[in-house]
Amino acid sequence: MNFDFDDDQKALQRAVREYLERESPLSECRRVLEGEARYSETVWRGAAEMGWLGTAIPERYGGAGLGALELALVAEEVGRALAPIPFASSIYLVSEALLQLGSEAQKERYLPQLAAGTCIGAFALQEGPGHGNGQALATVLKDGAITGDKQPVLDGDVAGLYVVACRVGDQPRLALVGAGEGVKATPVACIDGSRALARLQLSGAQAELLGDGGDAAAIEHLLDRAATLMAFEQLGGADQAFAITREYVLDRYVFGRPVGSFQAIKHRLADLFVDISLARSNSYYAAWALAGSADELPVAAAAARAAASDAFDLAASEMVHMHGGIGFTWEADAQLFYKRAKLLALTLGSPTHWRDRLTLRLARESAA
Amino acid sequence: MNFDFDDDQKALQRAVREYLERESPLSECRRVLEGEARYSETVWRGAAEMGWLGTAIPERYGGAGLGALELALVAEEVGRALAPIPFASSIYLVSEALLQLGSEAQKERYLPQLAAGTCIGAFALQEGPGHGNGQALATVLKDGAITGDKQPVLDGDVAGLYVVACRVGDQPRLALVGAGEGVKATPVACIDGSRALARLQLSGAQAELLGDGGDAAAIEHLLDRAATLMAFEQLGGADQAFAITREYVLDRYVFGRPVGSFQAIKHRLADLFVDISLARSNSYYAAWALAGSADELPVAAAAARAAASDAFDLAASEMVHMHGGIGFTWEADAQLFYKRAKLLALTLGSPTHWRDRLTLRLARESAA
Amino acid sequence: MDFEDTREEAEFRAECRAWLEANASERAPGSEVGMSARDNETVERAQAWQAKKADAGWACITWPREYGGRGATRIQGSIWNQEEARFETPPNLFLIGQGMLGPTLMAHGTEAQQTRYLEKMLRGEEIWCQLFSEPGAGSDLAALRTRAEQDGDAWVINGQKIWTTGAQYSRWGMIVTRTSPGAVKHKGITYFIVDMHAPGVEVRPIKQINGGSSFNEVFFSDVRVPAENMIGRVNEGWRGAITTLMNERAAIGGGGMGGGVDTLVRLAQQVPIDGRPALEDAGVRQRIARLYIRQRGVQLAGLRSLTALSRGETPGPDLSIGKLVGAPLRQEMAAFALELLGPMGAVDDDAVGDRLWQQAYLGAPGGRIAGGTDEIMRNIISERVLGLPPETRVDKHVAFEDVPTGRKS
Amino acid sequence: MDFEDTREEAEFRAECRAWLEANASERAPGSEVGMSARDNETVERAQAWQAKKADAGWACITWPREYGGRGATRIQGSIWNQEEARFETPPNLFLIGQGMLGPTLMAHGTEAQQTRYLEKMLRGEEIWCQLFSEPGAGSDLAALRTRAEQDGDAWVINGQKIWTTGAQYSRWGMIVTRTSPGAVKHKGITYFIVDMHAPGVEVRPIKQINGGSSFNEVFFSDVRVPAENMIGRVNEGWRGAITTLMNERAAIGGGGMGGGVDTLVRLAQQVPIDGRPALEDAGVRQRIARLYIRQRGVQLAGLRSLTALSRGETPGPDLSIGKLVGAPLRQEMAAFALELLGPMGAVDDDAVGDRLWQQAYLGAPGGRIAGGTDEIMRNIISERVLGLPPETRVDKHVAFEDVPTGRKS
Repeated sequence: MNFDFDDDQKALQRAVREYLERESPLSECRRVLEGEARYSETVWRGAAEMGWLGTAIPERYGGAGLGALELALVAEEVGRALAPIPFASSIYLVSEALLQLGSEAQKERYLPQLAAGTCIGAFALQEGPGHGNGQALATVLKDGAITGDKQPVLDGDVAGLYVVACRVGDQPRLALVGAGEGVKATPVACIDGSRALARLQLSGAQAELLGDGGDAAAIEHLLDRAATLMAFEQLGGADQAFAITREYVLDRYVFGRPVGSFQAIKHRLADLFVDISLARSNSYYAAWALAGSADELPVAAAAARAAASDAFDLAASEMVHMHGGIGFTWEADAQLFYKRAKLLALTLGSPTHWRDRLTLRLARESAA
Repeated sequence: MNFDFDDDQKALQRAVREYLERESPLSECRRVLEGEARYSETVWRGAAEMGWLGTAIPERYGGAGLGALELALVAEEVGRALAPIPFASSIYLVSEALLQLGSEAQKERYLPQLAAGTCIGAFALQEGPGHGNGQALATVLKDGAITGDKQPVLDGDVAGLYVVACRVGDQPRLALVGAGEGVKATPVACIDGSRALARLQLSGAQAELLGDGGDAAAIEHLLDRAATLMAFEQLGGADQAFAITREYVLDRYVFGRPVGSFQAIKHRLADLFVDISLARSNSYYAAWALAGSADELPVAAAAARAAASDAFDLAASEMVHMHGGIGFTWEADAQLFYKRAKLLALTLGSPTHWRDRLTLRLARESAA
Repeated sequence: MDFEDTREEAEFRAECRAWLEANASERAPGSEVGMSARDNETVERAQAWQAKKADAGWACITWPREYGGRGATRIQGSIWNQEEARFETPPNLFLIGQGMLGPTLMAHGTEAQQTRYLEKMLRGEEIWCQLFSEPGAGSDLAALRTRAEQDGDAWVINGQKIWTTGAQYSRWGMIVTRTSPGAVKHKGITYFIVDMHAPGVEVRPIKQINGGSSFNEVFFSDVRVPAENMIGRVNEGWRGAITTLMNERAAIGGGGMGGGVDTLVRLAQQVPIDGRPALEDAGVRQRIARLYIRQRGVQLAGLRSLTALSRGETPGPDLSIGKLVGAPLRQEMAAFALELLGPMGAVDDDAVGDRLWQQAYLGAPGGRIAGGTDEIMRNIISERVLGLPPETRVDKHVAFEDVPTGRKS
Repeated sequence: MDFEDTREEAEFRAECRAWLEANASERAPGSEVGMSARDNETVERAQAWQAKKADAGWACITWPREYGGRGATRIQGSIWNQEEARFETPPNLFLIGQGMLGPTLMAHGTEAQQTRYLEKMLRGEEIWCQLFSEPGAGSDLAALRTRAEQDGDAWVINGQKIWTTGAQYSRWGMIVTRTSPGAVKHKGITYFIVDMHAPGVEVRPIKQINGGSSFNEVFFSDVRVPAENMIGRVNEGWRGAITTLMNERAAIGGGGMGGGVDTLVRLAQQVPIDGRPALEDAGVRQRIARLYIRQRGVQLAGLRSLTALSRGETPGPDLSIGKLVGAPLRQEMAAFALELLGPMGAVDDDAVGDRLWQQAYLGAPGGRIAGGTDEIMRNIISERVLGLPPETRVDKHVAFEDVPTGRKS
């Protein structure tokens, strides 16, 4: 029994954190928010150069050949820095999809580009409001041509490679689509302007199945994997929001005392700290399952993702509130966390969605 | 617009409160809890003599001929005193059922006894664990004979008259059953030992339809009426639990200060006070609807009942907790509220059940 | 108990409606009355509508007749507001003046001040703003540091105010200043009327999370205020400020961004979860019901206050309750709506949708701060309503200049 | 990161299990290890089992070898506990002594005390209780008023203790007393070992909400304690008491009444809502998921502490978290189960059901008080873990006898 990361893993995490503290301070996130770019190319390039885009991609495809635990720690740091880069889309989703389902030829073709950051991937699942249902997808792949209207697609307008959820006949499948004719990605304004959101319109675009296209279970497994990694990104964000808020309430005085000396504030911060700790424990377990115990993953991923979504959401909203008036200004950094937390919670399914899956999976285990 | 009770109504409420403060102090509730009686016959007899069992029963049937608003205020006082009497069963449920659905002969026969307290009524709906579904009732009425197993039935073993939910064919109906052959009521221990709970076994007992027996909608309407009155009983309990707790935290010192001077306690009491106030507003509105605006009742009753259940439950649980160690002893009065709150919340459907109905009814209105 | 109009109320309502029907057109469903203006044209439209109401006797109807009102009851005031809200009208830019500052002048102003300012305030000819909060004095208003120093027959103001609604189009402001830093906190404060067009007054808009700018910072550099503009006496301004704050709580409430629970019900009927309308999900129904109970409870509590007020009783704690419940409720409703929308909840784009809930979500944190934070409301309820002991105060018996302020105050 | 046993751990687990299999039978699913006894026969069975373990070297395995333990690591201790829990054993009546008081004696006791008491404690020959709380000193333990006064070579104790688990069958108790009321609160406290069979000790059971009596009041009337029974020095007992409390937090946790989330899932599969299994209701699924995340999070946090402990690191805040989350969680789970049962949730009758959740609901409030209230846990986390400022103390620099106590203290 050893419930901790090992020294090499921690060293990697430290290196990523130091890099992002230097190259992706919150001002970089704000630069993208202010509309000066769709994502931070400098940070992206640096990440590629340091090799951590390909953390979990095998060496033969140009990656570092490390595992899911290492990738989870990188994700946590990306979240802590609110790095404005298409990391989740390109890595947890598209690279992972290729690794899990892609044919050898597809892996050889795309993974090196994804690891090098020269190609950005985006995952196109959603088709408008509500929560998806694979069976009823309107996007159709037939005779190598795909047609459909996917929105929102995170990082859709900065990507060059899409993994698209579609139907072949009445079966849900995943397809690979590159930029080209019949592919139109239009930026749409996002509640978190520091991240690129898009609408992806496919009209007879050239497409191929990802490997054999997978099935509903394979897609679910992919989402479980991405959800676990996303949970770490949220955990990093929650931790940082908490740390900044703690500093603030110690420094800011009201009625002649630090804001953080009022019991109402102290107890809420204690509760928040507890929520983040519980999310962290659940997430660590999910990472372990991701790294090797597939049977444990469905329950663990759902628990981690729901807990981490709620923890980041609450941390960000307490951050805004406990900063008082300044907290809801554009100028303060609290907004960056408030917006990112909501975007991440809405991407890949809400915490409510994951809680629902969690109980269904517990019931399945209980029946088994 | 006048959102308040009038002076006569308030005078009635005062009289009931003074009577119960005198005749039904918490020691009376405890006496029943300790097993010395199944309910307080003294309090019951006094209530009958003062005429408030028949508050809403017309004068021609031996009642006081007042209305639903007056009855709601009496219910609030019964709740405040934790009076250990079968008031809800005999009055909100059985008397109301007779008034709403009974034939003239049934009213003439039973209402005077119910108003005089010489006959106690009980309402037998539930058939074991879970939340009822009228369509699937196992209790069957055929050729004047009723057979089924109802539990739990509040006040079932002290009652002489039952309104029983049953099926005739596949239609849900209400039947009237008196004590007699084929009627067996067995006391069962209740989580709140100050109230009588029973199992009612009917084996071919003589029964007649209540009026024409009603239908699903009529039963739902009856439950809405009872729920509104029960909300007032819960409101009274919540108010009293709150008042006692407030006194306690002012008097009890810890770390050289009153417990009630700690911000964590202050803010929680503020939140509780707000919850009780919101439940009160919703309940007043439901009472007004009960007294005359039938269209408003379905939504208002569901909102009142869910809010009041939660408010009493929270008030009682905060009461126990804020009394510290003494709060979870048998000797302290906090337990009386903790147990009563839970019993009332479970009787007639949980707050979750009523919230579900509330939204369904809002959606129906929104569609209309 | 009766939630319907009495005969007199129904007659009054009909009278209001008749005038409104003759002078305005009905409001489109879903649109709301604004509270701020982005351009001069809007300000002028708002002023024109206010003048029209004043000419017909429908401005500030609850003000006493001696100040130009019609001495209407609170219930009549509420009936007028309900009716006016049914019609398309320009933003109401006068609420702070008419609802908070006017009543303060009536209570604490000199006759000369009342004569000079109240009529133009009522007619909307002059718009007013409230200069209270500062970067280091929000919840703890009495920690304000903006100085006023006497110089001959005038006072000279230096300092910075923040969260000032409408400063950019206000003609006058009411400002609390520190005139005696050696006195204890609440005893060295003086209240003035300040000319927003005076030299040395600079207004800068504050951009909020949602990109809008409903608030301003206002900087004062050697701004001269004549002594006759003092409200009440030197160093006794805290009393007047309290009057303003009491009226603030009465003026706030109602409105707010985002739709109500009815809008959420419709959304849940339209948006799918796993291929079925979200409303068929029992968890969704639970959340809607919880939101409804609170929304309806606050509305009804407002009616209870109105009943109490109409009898001349002191209003209960319902106003603080409304603020404490309402502000987080709006945030929660918006968050829930975004969740119902699913990933599309993250789209905040005019070209794609109405942005109703996105903007409500981004705007909601402000509602939990402005006009008293959630925590201040809980303190007020627990101390003033429930009679629990006040917080231990370390700043009460020392000179203001000696109160600890930490690094960031 | 690895949640499986290492090879060494697996071997140790096999060793534990082999001995247990040879000496006990497997536990029926759902049954739990008790923590108290209602009759002498149970006490004797518990003592016999403890002696058997001691003879084989399986008692207090994490105690140092010099005191009769086997110097096992925390992880080994945890493995032993997991394995023992799989077997049918009598109630563990020794936890307070072995987990809290023994370690205190090791740290603060004299060699004579250690020799006299520890071995019999380890073997279960003598059961111990902890005499800390008083009617006016619970969360605020240092407010204790039980007096000890010197009389020749002995001390004489007068006063009342409360919430004493196992007092009725304990041979010895460890008691904190006030020896200098003129000193400030924490400075006038002395810690003793007291003979529970001494004249003047009277034990009265306390009946709880759920009808059970796991706790006692203990009254002391002129109880004489020899000076050699003092732990540490006069007026310096607070340090030893803190050691005991630190070990308390390590000893509590785990266990508790009622089933786990798995039991709730099964209940939701069986009980109907509107004719369908409750589990098909999405709202039910939401609530189960929320409960699971917390239950699982606490379990996992416990494993994280264990990892830290096994490396010789100071345990993190996980123990306080476990208490703060676990106690309300049990109450919430029980309340949810009752709701699933519907009106039948109100039936608390042996003849009808197992009363599992009813008894859990009635017992749960105690868990949120005993061993540190929710509020004390939040104070600990916010102050000791997060470094936020402590509460303003009005009782810290005055003589104990001058501390305000209100009417009911």
